[in-house]
Amino acid sequence: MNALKPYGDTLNDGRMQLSFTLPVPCSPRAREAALQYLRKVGLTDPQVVYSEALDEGFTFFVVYATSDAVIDYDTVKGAEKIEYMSFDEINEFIKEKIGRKIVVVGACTGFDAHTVGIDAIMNMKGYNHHFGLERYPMVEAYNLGAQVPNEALLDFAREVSADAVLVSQVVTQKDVHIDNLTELVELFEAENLRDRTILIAGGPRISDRLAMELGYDTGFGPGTYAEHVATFIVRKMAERGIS
Amino acid sequence: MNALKPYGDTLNDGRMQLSFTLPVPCSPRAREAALQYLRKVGLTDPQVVYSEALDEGFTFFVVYATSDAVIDYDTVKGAEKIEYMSFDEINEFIKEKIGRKIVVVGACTGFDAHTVGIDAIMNMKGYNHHFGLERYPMVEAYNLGAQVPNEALLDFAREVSADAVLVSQVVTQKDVHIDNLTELVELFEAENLRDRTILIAGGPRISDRLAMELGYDTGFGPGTYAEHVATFIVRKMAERGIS
Amino acid sequence: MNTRLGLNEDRIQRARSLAEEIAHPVRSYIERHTTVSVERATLRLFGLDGCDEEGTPTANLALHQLRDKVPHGAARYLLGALVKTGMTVEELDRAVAEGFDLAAQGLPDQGALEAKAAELVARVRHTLDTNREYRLQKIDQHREREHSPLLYVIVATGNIYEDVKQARAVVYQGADIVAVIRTTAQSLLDYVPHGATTEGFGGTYATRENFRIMRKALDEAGEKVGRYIRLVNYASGLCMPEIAALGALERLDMMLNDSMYGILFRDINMYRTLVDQHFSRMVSAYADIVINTGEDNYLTTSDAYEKGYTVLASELINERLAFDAGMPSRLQGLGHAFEMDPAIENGFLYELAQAALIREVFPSCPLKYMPPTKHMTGNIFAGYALNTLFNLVARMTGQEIILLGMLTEAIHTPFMQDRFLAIQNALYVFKNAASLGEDISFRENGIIRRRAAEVLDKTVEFLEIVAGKGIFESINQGLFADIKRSPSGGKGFDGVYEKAPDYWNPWENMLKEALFKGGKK
Amino acid sequence: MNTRLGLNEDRIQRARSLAEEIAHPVRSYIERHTTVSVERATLRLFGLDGCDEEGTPTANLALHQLRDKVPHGAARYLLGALVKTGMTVEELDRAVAEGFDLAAQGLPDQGALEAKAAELVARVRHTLDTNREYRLQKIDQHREREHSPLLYVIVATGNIYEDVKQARAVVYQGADIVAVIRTTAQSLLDYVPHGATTEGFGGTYATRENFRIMRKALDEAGEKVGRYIRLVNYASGLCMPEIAALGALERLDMMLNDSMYGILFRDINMYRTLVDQHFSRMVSAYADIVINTGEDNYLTTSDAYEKGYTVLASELINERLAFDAGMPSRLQGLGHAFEMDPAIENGFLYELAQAALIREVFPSCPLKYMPPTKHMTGNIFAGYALNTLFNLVARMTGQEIILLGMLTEAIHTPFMQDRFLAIQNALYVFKNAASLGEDISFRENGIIRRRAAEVLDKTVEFLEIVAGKGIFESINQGLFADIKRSPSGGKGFDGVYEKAPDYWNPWENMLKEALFKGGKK
Ligand code: B12
Ligand code: B12
Ligand SMILES: Cc1ncc(COP(=O)(O)O)c(C=O)c1O
Ligand SMILES: Cc1ncc(COP(=O)(O)O)c(C=O)c1O
Repeated sequence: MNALKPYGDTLNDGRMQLSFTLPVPCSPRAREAALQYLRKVGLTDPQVVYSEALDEGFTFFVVYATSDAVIDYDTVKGAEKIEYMSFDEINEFIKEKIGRKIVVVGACTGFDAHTVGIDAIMNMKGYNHHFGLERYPMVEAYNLGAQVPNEALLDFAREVSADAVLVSQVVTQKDVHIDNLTELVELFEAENLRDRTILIAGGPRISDRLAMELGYDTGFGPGTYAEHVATFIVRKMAERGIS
Repeated sequence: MNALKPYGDTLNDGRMQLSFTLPVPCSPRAREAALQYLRKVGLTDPQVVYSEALDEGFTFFVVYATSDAVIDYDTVKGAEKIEYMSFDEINEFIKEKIGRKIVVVGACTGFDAHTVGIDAIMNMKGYNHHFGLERYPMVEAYNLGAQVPNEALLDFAREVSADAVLVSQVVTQKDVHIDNLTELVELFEAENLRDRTILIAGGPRISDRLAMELGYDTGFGPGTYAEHVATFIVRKMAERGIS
Repeated sequence: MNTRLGLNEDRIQRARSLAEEIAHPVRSYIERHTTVSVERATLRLFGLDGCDEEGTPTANLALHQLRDKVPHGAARYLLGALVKTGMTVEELDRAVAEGFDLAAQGLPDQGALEAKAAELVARVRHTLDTNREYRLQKIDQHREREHSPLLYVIVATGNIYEDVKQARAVVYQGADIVAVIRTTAQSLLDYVPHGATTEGFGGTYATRENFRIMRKALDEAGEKVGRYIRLVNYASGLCMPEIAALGALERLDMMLNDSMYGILFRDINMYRTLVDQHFSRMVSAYADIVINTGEDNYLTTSDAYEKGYTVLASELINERLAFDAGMPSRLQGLGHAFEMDPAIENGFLYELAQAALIREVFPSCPLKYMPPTKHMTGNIFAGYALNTLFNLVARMTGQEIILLGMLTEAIHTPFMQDRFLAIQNALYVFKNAASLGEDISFRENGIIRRRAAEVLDKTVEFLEIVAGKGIFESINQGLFADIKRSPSGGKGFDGVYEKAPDYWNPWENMLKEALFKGGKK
Repeated sequence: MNTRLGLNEDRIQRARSLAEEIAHPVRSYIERHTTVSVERATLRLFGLDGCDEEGTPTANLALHQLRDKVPHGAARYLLGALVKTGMTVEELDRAVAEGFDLAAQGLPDQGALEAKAAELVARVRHTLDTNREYRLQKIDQHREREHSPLLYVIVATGNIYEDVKQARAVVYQGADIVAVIRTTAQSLLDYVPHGATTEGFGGTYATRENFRIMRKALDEAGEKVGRYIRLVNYASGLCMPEIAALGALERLDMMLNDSMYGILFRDINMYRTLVDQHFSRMVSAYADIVINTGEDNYLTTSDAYEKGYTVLASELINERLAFDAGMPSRLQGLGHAFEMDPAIENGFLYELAQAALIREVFPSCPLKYMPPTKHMTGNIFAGYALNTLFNLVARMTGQEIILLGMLTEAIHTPFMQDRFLAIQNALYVFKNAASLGEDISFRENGIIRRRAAEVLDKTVEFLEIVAGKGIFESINQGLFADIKRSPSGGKGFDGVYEKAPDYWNPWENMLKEALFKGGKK
C-alpha cells in the first residue's frame, strides 16, 4: 500500500493549482462562492489568489487548494515503462514471426481533416526523426488521408485484407470522436471483420483506456511514433498467431 | 435557488483546469494514477493534457476535468459590492459622527519585514494614487514598521489610546501568521483592551473570514486602499457609539 | 520604401511580376466561367434567401430548377418571374420555397429585365452603402480606442447564443475583432444553412441569421465600451460567394477568403474555387470588407522554417488575384503565421525576419498575423510563453491584425478564461514594448537580415517554377503545401459552367462598373 | 569598451571616482575595528565550531568569555589554550562546550602563539585551497553544458531534507545554481545555529551541517548529469563573517553579501555591517566564492523606474568595497533587477536600457539579475508572461547569473513544479532568442539609449550628494531606499570594538597577505 497525494513542496501536502470561471459577477460574494464551491468539491484550505471580472457576469479565479484524498498507488495498473522495438527489430520480427508483409490502412475519418497526426505515423518521412510505416520494408501501408467516411475505410480495408486499421480522430468537441469511433467498430462487427482486424485509434485526446472502452484493441495519444504502433501490431499478430 | 457550477465555454459544463505534481516516476501508470486521483477527488472526465518528469521520482500534470458539484449561489453570503467612502467623506464623517481625531496604530509584526503593504495603507504617499492614513487630517496615524513584537505593539497602542490597530502579516509559511495573529488577540484580551480597540489584520493571504475567525474585527487582502480600511474603522466606531 | 531589412527592391519587383504572370491564365479562365454558387450568390443579393420546410435554401431550389440555364445566368429567370408575376421578391421567395418554378413563366423582354434589375440592385446597393458608411463612421469615431495591432479572437462554441456570451465578454476585455469559427466541414456543404443554430462541432454554422444575431450583439457591446467591434466569418468553401454576399448584407467586416485554401486543404476543385473567389472578392471589395487570406495553413502542414517562402509566394498570388477583383491593398488582409518549432535555435530571430519581410513587401496591406498553433502542447504555461513572444513580434513588426494565441490551443476551442488571458498577454506586451520595433535596428549582415533575404530569394525561385508550369499544373504537381490536386478533381467541379455568349449577371455588371470604372461612390 | 549604448565614458569614470571617495572613510573605519562576529568567524576558521547542549555555538560561548578581550583579538586566547593544554582543536571545542574557560590559563609567549597559528592556518588553508581547485576543475570539465546566463533557483521549504529533494529535481531539469533561502529573521540571530534543521519559515536555517548536506546532494546530482552545480547561501546579517567562513569550508560557491542590505533592510548597525562585510569578503575572495549583492532590494520598496539610479550607485559602492577587500571583479556578482511596473508604456525598453547599462559599466563582473517579484500577482499566467520578457532581457544583455522568476512569486515559496516551469521558460527563451542581443542595435538617440544615459547621469548626481555628506550621514538621512538609519542605531552595535594596538588575527593577516601581496597560490 502506497498512499498517494499531490506534492507541492513537502511530501503529502496535497497542494494543487486550479483555475476556472464562475458565471457570477466579480465581488466578495463571488470569491466566497469560489471557496465554498471548492470545499464542496472536497478540497480543503482553498485560497483564491486571483480573481478578475471576465465581464459583468463572469469571474475568473486562480486558486491553490489542498486535497486530502488519497489513492493507493500499488493498485494503480499501467506500465511503468513500455519497451518498444526499433525500426530494425520490428522488420526482423515480422520476417521471423509472421513471415510476410503486414498490411496497415490508416485514415482520418468523418469530417475530421487533421491529417498531420496520421501522416506522422504513416508517411515515409515520419515525425521527429522517427520514420513512418511507409518506410518499413515489411509493412504495406495505405494512408487514405482526411475526411474518410467510415464505410469507405471499411471497404478499402477489406479490399487490401488489412491486418490493422488505424483511425485518427482529432476534433473532439461535443464528443464527435466517440460517435465516429463507435460507428466504425459497429461497421466492422456487422461485416464480421472485427476479429481479423486489429483496430487502433489515435489522436491527441485518445488514450489506451478510452480506445479499449470503445471496442478498439488499443489507442495512442500525443507523442506517438510509428514504432510504437508497429510494435503493438506485430506483437498482437504474433500473439494471435496470425500469419 | 441558483445552481452554480464552473463555466468553460457552455453554461454548467463544469470545466476546470488543474495542475499538480505526484511523487511518482513519469509513466503510463503515473498518468493513470492522476486520472484515478482526480476521480477520487470527485471530478469526472479528467483529461491529462500534459505530463512531464520533474525528475526520476516526480511527475507534473496539467489536467482539464469536469466538476459535477453544485452549490446554491443564493445561500452564499458576501457583499455583491461594498460601498466605500472617499477621502473627503471619511474626514467629514469623523468630524460629524465622532467629533475628534481618531488614532490608528499599524505594524508588521513578529519577524515579518514586509512593510510595503502596511506602508501602502498608512504612509503619506499611499499606494496606486490612493493616499495613506497619515494624509487624513482627521486621523492620527502611527506606523511602527517592521518586525514589531506583539508586546511592543500592545504597549504603544495603550500609550496613544489607539482606536484601531492594524496588523500586517505577509509571510504565511507553516501558518506562522496564524500563530502571530492569535497571540496578539490574546494579549489584547489579557490586558482588557480588546473591547475598546478595533483590531484589523491585513496581508495578501488574509481574508475577512480568516481574520474574524481569529478574533479580529475584520481583515483585508490584496488590492486594499486606505479608504477601505478607514471606512470600516469609522463606521464601526460610529456603530459602537465611540467618541 | 522602408529599408530596415535592406531588401533588394528588384527582387520584390521580380516576384510581383511573376505573380502577375501566374495570375494571367487564371484571370482569363474566370472571365469565361460562372459557378452554381456565384449564381446563388446573385440570387441571394436580389433577395432570394429563404428556405423550404426541410431547410433547403430557396437559392439552391432555384438553381436546381435552372441547372441547365446556368450558362446564361440565373438572374434573368428570377427577374423574369418577378416581372411576369408581379410578386415582390419576398413573395417570390416564399413561393419558390413552396415549389414555384422560376423558369415556367418564360422570360419577358430584356428591357423589362434590365429595369427590374436596376430597381432591385439599387435597393440592395443602398443597404450595402449604408453598411459601409456606418462602419467607416464608427471606426472613425472610436479610432483612438483601438489597439495596434487589432486584437482578433475567435468564438467557437457551436451554439450561436453561447458564442454571443463569449463575444460580449471579449469586448469587455478589449478585443477589437470577433470571428465566429465555422463548424467542421461547413466548407463542404454546397448550401448555406438557414436560421439560428445551436449545434456545431468546433465552430458554429455560418448562416445569415447567425450573422445578424452576432452583429447585433457586437454593436451593442461595442457601444457600451465605445469601440467598433469587427465581425468576421468565412467566405470560403463551396459557398464562398454566397457567404460573401450575406456578409456584405449583414455588415460583417472581415472574411476569411483565400485563392487556394479550399483547393489544397478542403479538396475543392481548383476552377470552382478560383471563379468563386473572384466573385466573392468583388462583393467584399464593394462592401469594404477586409479579406483574410489563409497562408498560415501552409505552415500547419509544412515546416515553417523550411517553407517560409511558400507563404510569401502565396500572398503575392493572393494579392494579384485580389487586385484583379478590384480590391485595393487596404482590404487585403494577407495572412502569415508564427509557426516555427520553438526548439529551433534563434527561431525568434527567424520569426522576426519573416514578419518584418512580409511587412516590408506589403506596406499598405492590413496584414493578419496568426499565432503559434502547431507547436502548442498541453503545457499551457509553455504555450503562454510562446504567445508572449508572438505578441512581441507582432508589435515589433507593425502587424495590423493579430489573431490571439490561446494557451489551450492544443486542447479545446477557447474557454472564456482562455481568451481573457490571451487579451491580457497581448495588451501587456503591446504597451510594455510599444516602441521596441522603432527603437532598434537589425544589424547589417546579421541573422535577421540574412534570413529575410533568403526567404525572398527562395520565393522568387519558387514563383519562377510556378510561372513556368502554370498555376493549375503546379497545384497538380503538389508544389503548394506538398498537396497534389488535379484540375478536374475535387469537390464542386460539376458546379462550374462556361458562360454562354448571352450570360447576364446584373450584380456582376454593377460590381465591375463600380470597382473598375470608378462607379463606386 | 563596448559602446552599444553610446555611453559617456567620462561619466562612468566620474561615478567610479565618487565611489572611491565615498569608500575612503569606510576603509579607514574598518581598518581600526573588529566585531564579535569577525572574532567568532576567526575562531570557527581555527576549528571552534561545535555547540553546547542547548545548541549555543562554542564560538559564541568563547566570545562571551572573552568579551573584554575582543580589542586584542580572540584568536590568541584560543591558540593560547591549545598551546597550554596541548589539546587538539576538536578536544578544546568539546571542552568549551562543557564550560572550559579559554582565558583562564593565561597566554604563552607570542612565538608559541605564532607557531600554533601557522600550523592551524596552514591546515585549514589547505582545505580552502582544495575546495577552490576542485570547483575550478569541475567547472572547467563541464563548461559546455552550462547555460548562459547561469540558471539560478531557490529552494525554501524550511526543511533541509525536503530542500534536497527539490534541489535534485532542479538539477535534473537543468538548473546551474541552487540557493537555499534562509528562514525569516536568521539575519537577526547573533549566532549560527548548529546541525541539520527541519523547521524554518520561508526558508531553511543556514548551518554548517545543512551546508554539508546540500553540498553532498548537489555534487551527487551534478555528477549524474555531468554539470557542476553551484551552491549559494547568505553571508548576511549579524553573522555575516561566520557564514562566509563556514561557506568557504564547505565549498559553497556563492554568497549573498551586500555592504548596505543589512543596514537598510534589517536595521543592523552600519558600522557592524561594514566591518563584517569586509572580513566576509576577504574570506570569500580567498575561497574564490562569488558574492551576490542585494541591489534588487531597493526596487522592492522604491519604484524601479524612479529609482533605477540607486541600483547603479549602490553597485559602484559595493564594487569599491569589494576591491578594498581584495576581491577581483570576476567574483563580484553585482545585483540588479527587473522590477518596473509592467503597466508602464515602454517599460520593456527601460528594463533593457537598465540591464544593458549595468552590463556596460561592469563588463567583467558576473552580474546577477533578479526577476520581477513586486509586480507579480496571484495571476500566475500574467506572471509567466512577465518572466518570459525578463528572460529575454537577461539573454539579450548578456547577464551571467539569472535568478529565475517563479510564476507563484506572489503566493508561496516555490513548489517543485513552479521551478520546472521557470527553467523551461528560461531554456526556451535563451535558445530561441540566443543571438537577438547581438543581431540588433539600439537606435541613436532612441528611447533605450536616452534612458541609459539618464540613469547614468542621475547616478553621478546622487553619488555627488553622498560623497558630499559622507556615506554614514547619507544613510542617516535616508538617501538609500528612503530608509533612515542612525550611525549608532540598529542591531549589533554593541558588538563593534575598536582594535587595541596589539590586536592580532592570524587569519586576517593571512588573508591580507594572500589577497594583497600576491600570496595566494
Ligand atoms: C494543424 C491544425 C489544423 C489544420 C489541419 C491541417 C492538416 N492537414 O492536418 C487546419 C488549419 C486545416 C485545421 C482546421 C481546423 N481545426 Co485544427 N488544429 C490544428 C492544430 C494546430 C495542430 C494539429 C496537429 O497537426 N498536431 C500535430 C500532430 C502531429 O499531433 P496529433 O494530431 O496529436 O498526432 C499525434 C498523436 O495524437 C498520434 N495520433 C494522431 N492520430 C493518430 C492515429 C493513430 C492510429 C495513431 C496510432 C496515432 C495517432 O500520433 C501523432 C504523432 O505523435 C490543432 C491544435 C494543436 N496544437 O494541437 C488544431 C485543432 C486540432 N483544430 C481544431 C479545430 C476545431 C479545427 C477546425 C474544426 C476549426 C474550424 N471550425 O474551422 C478546422 C476544421 C478541420 C476539420 N474539419 O477537421 C481544434 C479541435 C478542438 C477539439 N478538441 O475538438 C484544435 C485542438 C484547435 C483548437 N484549440 O481549437 N486545423
Ligand atoms: C517586497 C518583498 C520582500 C522585501 C520586503 C521589503 C519591505 N520593506 O517590505 C524583501 C526583499 C526584504 C523580502 C524579504 C523576504 N521575503 Co519577501 N517578498 C516581497 C514581495 C516581492 C512583494 C511584497 C510586496 O511588497 N507586495 C506589495 C504590497 C503592496 O502588497 P501586500 O503586502 O499584499 O499589501 C496589500 C494588501 O495585502 C493589504 N495589506 C497588507 N498588509 C495589510 C495590513 C492591514 C492592516 C491592512 C488593512 C491591509 C494590508 O494592503 C496592501 C495594499 O493593497 C513578495 C512577493 C509578491 N509579489 O507578493 C515576497 C514574499 C511576500 N516574500 C516572501 C518571503 C518568504 C521572504 C523572505 C522570508 C525570504 C527569505 N527567507 O529571505 C524574506 C524575509 C522577509 C521577512 N523576514 O519577513 C514570500 C512569502 C511566502 C509565504 N506566503 O509565506 C513571498 C510571497 C515571495 C515568495 N513567493 O516566496 N521580501
Ligand atoms: C481561407 C480559410 N477558409 C476557411 C478556413 C476554415 O476552415 P473550414 O474549411 O473548416 O471552414 C480557414 C482556416 O484557417 C481559412 O484560412
Ligand atoms: C544581501 C542579502 N542578504 C540577505 C537577504 C535575505 O534576507 P534575510 O535578511 O532574511 O536573510 C537578501 C535578500 O534578498 C539579500 O539580498
